[in-house]
Amino acid sequence: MTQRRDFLKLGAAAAGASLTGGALVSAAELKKGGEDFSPLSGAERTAVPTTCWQCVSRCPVIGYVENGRLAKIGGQPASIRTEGLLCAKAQGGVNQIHDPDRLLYPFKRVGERGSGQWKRISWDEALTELAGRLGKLREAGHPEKFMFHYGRMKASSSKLIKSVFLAGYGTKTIGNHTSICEGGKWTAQELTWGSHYDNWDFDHTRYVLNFGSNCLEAHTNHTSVAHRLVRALADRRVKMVTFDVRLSNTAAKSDQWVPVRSGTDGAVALAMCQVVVEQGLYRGKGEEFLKFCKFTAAPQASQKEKLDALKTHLASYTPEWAEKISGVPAETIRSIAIEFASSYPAVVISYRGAVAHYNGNDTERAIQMLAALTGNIDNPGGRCKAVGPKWKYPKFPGKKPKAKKLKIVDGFPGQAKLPTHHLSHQVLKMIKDGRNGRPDIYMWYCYQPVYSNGDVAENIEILKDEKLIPYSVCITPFYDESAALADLILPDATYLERWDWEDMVSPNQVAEYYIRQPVTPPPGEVRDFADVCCDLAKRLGFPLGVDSKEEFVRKSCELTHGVKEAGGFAYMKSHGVWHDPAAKPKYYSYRKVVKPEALSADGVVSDAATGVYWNWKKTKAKSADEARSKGYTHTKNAYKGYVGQQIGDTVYSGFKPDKVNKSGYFELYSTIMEEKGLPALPTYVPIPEHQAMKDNELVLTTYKVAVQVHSRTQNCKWLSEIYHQNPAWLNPESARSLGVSDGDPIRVTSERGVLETRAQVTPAVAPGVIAISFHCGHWEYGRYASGKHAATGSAEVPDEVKWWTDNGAHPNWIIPNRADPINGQQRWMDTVVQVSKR
Amino acid sequence: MDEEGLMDKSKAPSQNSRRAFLKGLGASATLAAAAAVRPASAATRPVQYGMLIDTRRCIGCHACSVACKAEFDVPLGNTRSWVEYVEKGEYPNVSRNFLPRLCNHCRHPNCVDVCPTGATYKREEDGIVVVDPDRCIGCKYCVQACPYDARFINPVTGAADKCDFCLHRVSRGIAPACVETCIGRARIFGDLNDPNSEISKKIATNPVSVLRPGMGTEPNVYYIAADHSDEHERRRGSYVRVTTHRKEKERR
Amino acid sequence: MIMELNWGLPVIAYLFLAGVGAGALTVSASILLRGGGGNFGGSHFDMARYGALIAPLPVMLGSGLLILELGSFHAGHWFRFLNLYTVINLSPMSVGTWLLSAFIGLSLVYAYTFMVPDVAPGDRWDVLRRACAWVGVPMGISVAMYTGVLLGAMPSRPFWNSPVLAMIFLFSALSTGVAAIMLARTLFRKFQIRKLEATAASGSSRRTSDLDVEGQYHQSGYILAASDTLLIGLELTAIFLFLIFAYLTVGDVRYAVSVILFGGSLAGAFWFWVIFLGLMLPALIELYYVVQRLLLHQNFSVPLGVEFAVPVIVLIGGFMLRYVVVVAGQITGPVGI
Amino acid sequence: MDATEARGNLYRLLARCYREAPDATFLQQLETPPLSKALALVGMDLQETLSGLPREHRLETLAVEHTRLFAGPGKHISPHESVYLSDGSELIGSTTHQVRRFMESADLFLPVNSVYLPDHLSVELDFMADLCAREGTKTLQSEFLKQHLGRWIPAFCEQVCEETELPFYRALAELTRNFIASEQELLANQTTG
Repeated sequence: MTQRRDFLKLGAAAAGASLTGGALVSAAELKKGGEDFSPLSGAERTAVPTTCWQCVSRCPVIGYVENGRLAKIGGQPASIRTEGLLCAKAQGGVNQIHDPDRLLYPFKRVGERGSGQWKRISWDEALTELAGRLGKLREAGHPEKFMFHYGRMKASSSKLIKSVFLAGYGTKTIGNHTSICEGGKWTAQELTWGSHYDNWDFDHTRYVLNFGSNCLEAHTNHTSVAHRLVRALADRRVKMVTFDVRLSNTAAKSDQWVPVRSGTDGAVALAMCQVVVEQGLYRGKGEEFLKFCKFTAAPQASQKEKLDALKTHLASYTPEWAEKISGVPAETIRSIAIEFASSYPAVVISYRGAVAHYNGNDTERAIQMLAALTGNIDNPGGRCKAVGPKWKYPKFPGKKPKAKKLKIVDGFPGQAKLPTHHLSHQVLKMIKDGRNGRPDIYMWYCYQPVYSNGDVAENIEILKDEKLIPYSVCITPFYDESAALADLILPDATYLERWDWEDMVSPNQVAEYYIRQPVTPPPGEVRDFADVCCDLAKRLGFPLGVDSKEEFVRKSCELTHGVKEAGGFAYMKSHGVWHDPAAKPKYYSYRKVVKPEALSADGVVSDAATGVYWNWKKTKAKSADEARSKGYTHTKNAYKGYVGQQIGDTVYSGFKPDKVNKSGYFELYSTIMEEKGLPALPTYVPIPEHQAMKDNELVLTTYKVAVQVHSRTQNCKWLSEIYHQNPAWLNPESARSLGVSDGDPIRVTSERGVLETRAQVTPAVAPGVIAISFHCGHWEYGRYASGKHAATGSAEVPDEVKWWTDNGAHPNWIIPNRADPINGQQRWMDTVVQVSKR
Repeated sequence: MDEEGLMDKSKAPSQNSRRAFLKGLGASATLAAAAAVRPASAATRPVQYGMLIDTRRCIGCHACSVACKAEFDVPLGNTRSWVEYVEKGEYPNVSRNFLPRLCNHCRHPNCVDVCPTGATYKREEDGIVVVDPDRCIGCKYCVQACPYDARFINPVTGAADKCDFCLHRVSRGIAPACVETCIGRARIFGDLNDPNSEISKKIATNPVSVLRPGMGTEPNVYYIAADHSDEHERRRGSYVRVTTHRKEKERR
Repeated sequence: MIMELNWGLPVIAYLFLAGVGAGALTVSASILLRGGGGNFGGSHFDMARYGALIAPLPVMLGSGLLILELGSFHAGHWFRFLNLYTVINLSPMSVGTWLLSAFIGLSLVYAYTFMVPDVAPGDRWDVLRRACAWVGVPMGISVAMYTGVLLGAMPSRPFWNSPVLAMIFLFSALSTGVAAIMLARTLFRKFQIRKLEATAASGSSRRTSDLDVEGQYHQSGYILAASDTLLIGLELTAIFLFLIFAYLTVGDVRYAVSVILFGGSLAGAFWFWVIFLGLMLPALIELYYVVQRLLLHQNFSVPLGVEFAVPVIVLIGGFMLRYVVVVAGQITGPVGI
Repeated sequence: MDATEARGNLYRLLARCYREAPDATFLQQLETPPLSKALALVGMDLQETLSGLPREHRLETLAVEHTRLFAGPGKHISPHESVYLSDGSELIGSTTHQVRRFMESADLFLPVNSVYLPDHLSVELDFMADLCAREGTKTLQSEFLKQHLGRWIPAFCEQVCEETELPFYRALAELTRNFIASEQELLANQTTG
């Protein structure tokens, strides 16, 4: 009897536990992916685990191959980031391989540059010529005259090409594209909490406050983040408020869309900080976090001093003040600030809508401040430091030459005071200017200098000029607007035909290791450029130690802790992804106390001015004395020697700096900014061009949609079929005052030129703004993007697959390349335009 | 050398195999249904597959549309599965809702009623409405009859085509392609006749709706929080814009 | 409105041609059965003969066009349409296929009975001819109506989804059938008159007439004109019912029908080509001549131009009716989603 | 030399012409009397077609034109059956696979690292040449022409004629078209007879 009663007790107790899924009567779950079959023959399609590269999110995927042909790309159910889900863009990747207009051979220009006359040449001919030119520069002691400019290059591709090949060659004249992407946001984060990249912990948050991010359509970690946000909104009824000039799909899924005047998000964020401080809403979690924040010049200020400094700084930033600037009612600002501050954990997110402005740097810093004041930094449910895998890889064998560099990647002197991610959009202008030298060889890889930057007409003019750029090389799988202006085109493999290890951050704070492998062999004479680098290096006499990227990836798998033990390369090839099942999500990394032995290690000194412990030997300082006398802040590369931050009596690992010599505090008071003559605390600066706008003038804003990445997916027929036109959004009020009706052809004029497009009159955009997506208007890039191709087909099978003829208009023709004066971010959202009916 | 035989091998999977496949599936689907979907206690109950789309979870990302396009290599200009955007309101009170669309696998499919050759039929074993491309003559009667514009003539096969709930996957115990990929996990697929299936439970406990109930077709695709607004509402003077993302730009 | 028509010109033409053929056969058979042949010196028999000879041609032509429009045909499966004959079900198209096939067979036999040498009322083919006529009347009506049922069977097409549509198509088929006979008669006018002369000379006419040959010819047109007027009247009544019921209801049908009402995208085509040119104008012209005989007992006589023009505009109107209906049905749909 | 061998040689010659632009050796071979005379007989008089080109630029001009017509970059006339026949307008389309299967059914395999896809015009022509070199392949040859080469060669060649600015390639395209047409006729007679 006793036993019977115990059973009952157990049964009763178990009722509280979550036992779903075990009972016999429950509906069996259908398997979510991992397999696929041909709907025609029923035959199973071969599954090849690999990694997407349509956008920077780089999601693990599975390629399904049928009869030697990639039929479909599906999600990777084993991925802890995507949980097996996959966006439209990733699935449209099938079209990349099958693009009928892709490049299959190396081509050499004949005739005038840009005249469109080409000769197919062999790889040997191409590489002999290229190696000849590269070798000559290197032997002449001018490796820096070889400029390498990349758009998308990450993980193993970046390591092998940049850290091994280019380092082995000796050039540091390397351009990237971050400043036309999100560089401004990164710099602001480097100034506040060290390394860049914030992860938004939607899995644990209770409130989402969004400034200008469209993460449900496009984001650096799109699918991984989007599915978690939806889960939070739908399953846990998390409230979300979005500030944006436009009703993006993200704004549409938010509980509240708050239209804001273009470039004034910073004012709203500061006013919210003011409300939080004034109403004492920082108390609790925010107060705890204050200890790790720097709000004053003095490193060891007391809690009270910090608060006093804050109150003084924020005093004028009232919601009423912000209402005048942003157009958002003061009451709205106040109530959202209160909701946000009282919903711990809450996450404030931001992206280009808020940051790609003249004042973007401090907008992002103000947003960081709002997160800090409410204690939502690196906590479950808040704004977290990114966690990604740490791959080890084979280094350049032997001694690297001392690298040289042309000073053309950081813009003109004084153009941006802290360009930690360079000024990619100024590179061509710098070349034209010529004062800091010009490259003899300008090579670009996975990049579209003509199309992706503003000032398109000028880009074309410079790239065309053989006096400015004597020799140009384009590495791309597709003939695009920029390739048309190259001297040599090398056909690159698409991402589905090459090897890589990958390292995107995890939204769940647990690192995921994954690789990319070819789903089908590259057609024609297509070669992965990293393999070409191995070849080139051999020709130039500095072999890289690996003969191919595959070898590089294989060796990396054997070198990397965890992956190696799991089964190394063979495991990764068959599984695609790996994560440490024992790993716990990483939060509060800054709270770790630095071990005493680390502080007494060789070369570690403490810096009185900042309270930072640092190892001068890892910096550019020549001696301990030099280090001490110059101090942490003023020693070049001091951040590389950072060990810990003294707060009170304890040395914490704190917020480790990257790229700038900031302290280990969460720096809202930035000495670095102060020394550059900039406001130390986050400050609102109005956008000069927007202050004296005439009645007929609008601010042009650009955006992305869910089915396209900026410039490299328009050749995907399945994607362009869904999105191929980009009419300009106009608020009915603006339209009325301009005399424009829905569907009217319009002319959009900026100081740079005129864009002809059509109007879409919609209340989904704020008055005073004209919104044009920047995916369309290709004039090369194959039949689906531009419509350019020779007629094909016999009478029997007519060529009528592409049913749309309007390929949209590209706004970059009329957007100037202008930098945020602090971090150099391209100011995509600031252009003032006039609109008229055509 | 048996050259004829070699010729045959050189052909792509033909429509015949598709037909044989459809037929062969009859048996296997019943098996799968019995083994995987139905509880043992209700083994005699026929299966009616259905889908529930929670539009609150739909972010309009078109992942489903492209998944479908890839799964079946649907020729450009045609869609088995698509997502409509419904934008409405007056500034600043504006909304944009998303309405994923596919064949409803109706209980009373008008397309089946009008088919003169019996090429389209509702499978008894799982309630999926399918088209046998070898029987279909492409008369487009079903295309006209479908109140949901879910059908088209496939230019390659010359036969009517539409969503078949990924029968080739479902019969092997794998979710339809659109369900697998849905970023918002907005789609729930399962047996509507099983009261314990996830879909049945969700339908029982949520306010749901179907499209065009007045047509009397009794759809088996249900929606939670669907926005039924239509451009016809513009007649009242309010702003509604429906974007279908299809070659046929207007909803019909 | 950017929309592809699933059913385009071939289907429109088919609906029209099937109507003409079915109408011609029905009218021919009715005349044959009613008049027995021989009235007015055999001119009724000749009218029946025109109808019989006309009937199979447009129906076969239309059916051929229908096959051209099939998706399977476009994809190179030339004979897949034969699948239609492997099934009998309640699909209007399936019923229609069998009906149409039977009709073509019957109309060919019926036509044959008029093609034998020395064809005359009461010849040795008379029994077969009459048998065909007995079957032909209901079958012709069925074919004429089924085209309307075909369109009307779908709630998804509110414009078509009306029983009245079948009636409109029936009356239109009959009136275009009459028009086809009238046209044939006009085109073979000389032959007709020669025959009347021959009959008069032989004196074999059952009933003596005080009319001259020309007069007799005209007189024989009276029955066609009168019945055409009546049919057009009925058709207008049916269209009126169609419109008024659509107007008096709410929802789908009302919105759908608004495309042919004032301001609708097909209003011009409908009101000018169908109502005015195809129905009102011929009806008024015919009435003008018919009334003279009916009320004033004058001889029925129509100028040659009018005799030719009236059936032509009736036929144009009949085609435009199918055009407007088929297009309107496809560019409209149910309201709401 | 028997007729089949001759046919095979012509296929081989055409394949070479479409694969890459002629180099000095190849051009010289073409211009050597027996061959050049034979070419002139079928309408490809090299003296005439190459007469407009200055000798020192001949190779370069031919290479540039070959690139523009058949390789790209950008707008070109794709020499791949799957692209040309709008098989979903895809490179490596389902046609590519069908051609590969066809070749494999004849026990002929494309090298693993082949630069050219199975449905590249030069590979299809080479395949016909390989078949010609083997006994008892008439039916295969005829089927391949029917299912593949013959389906796109006429339209393809017509477009080359329209597009090209060099008489050499116009003559080549015309020669190809006429040859394939005669082949179809020949094989139809032989296999049915």
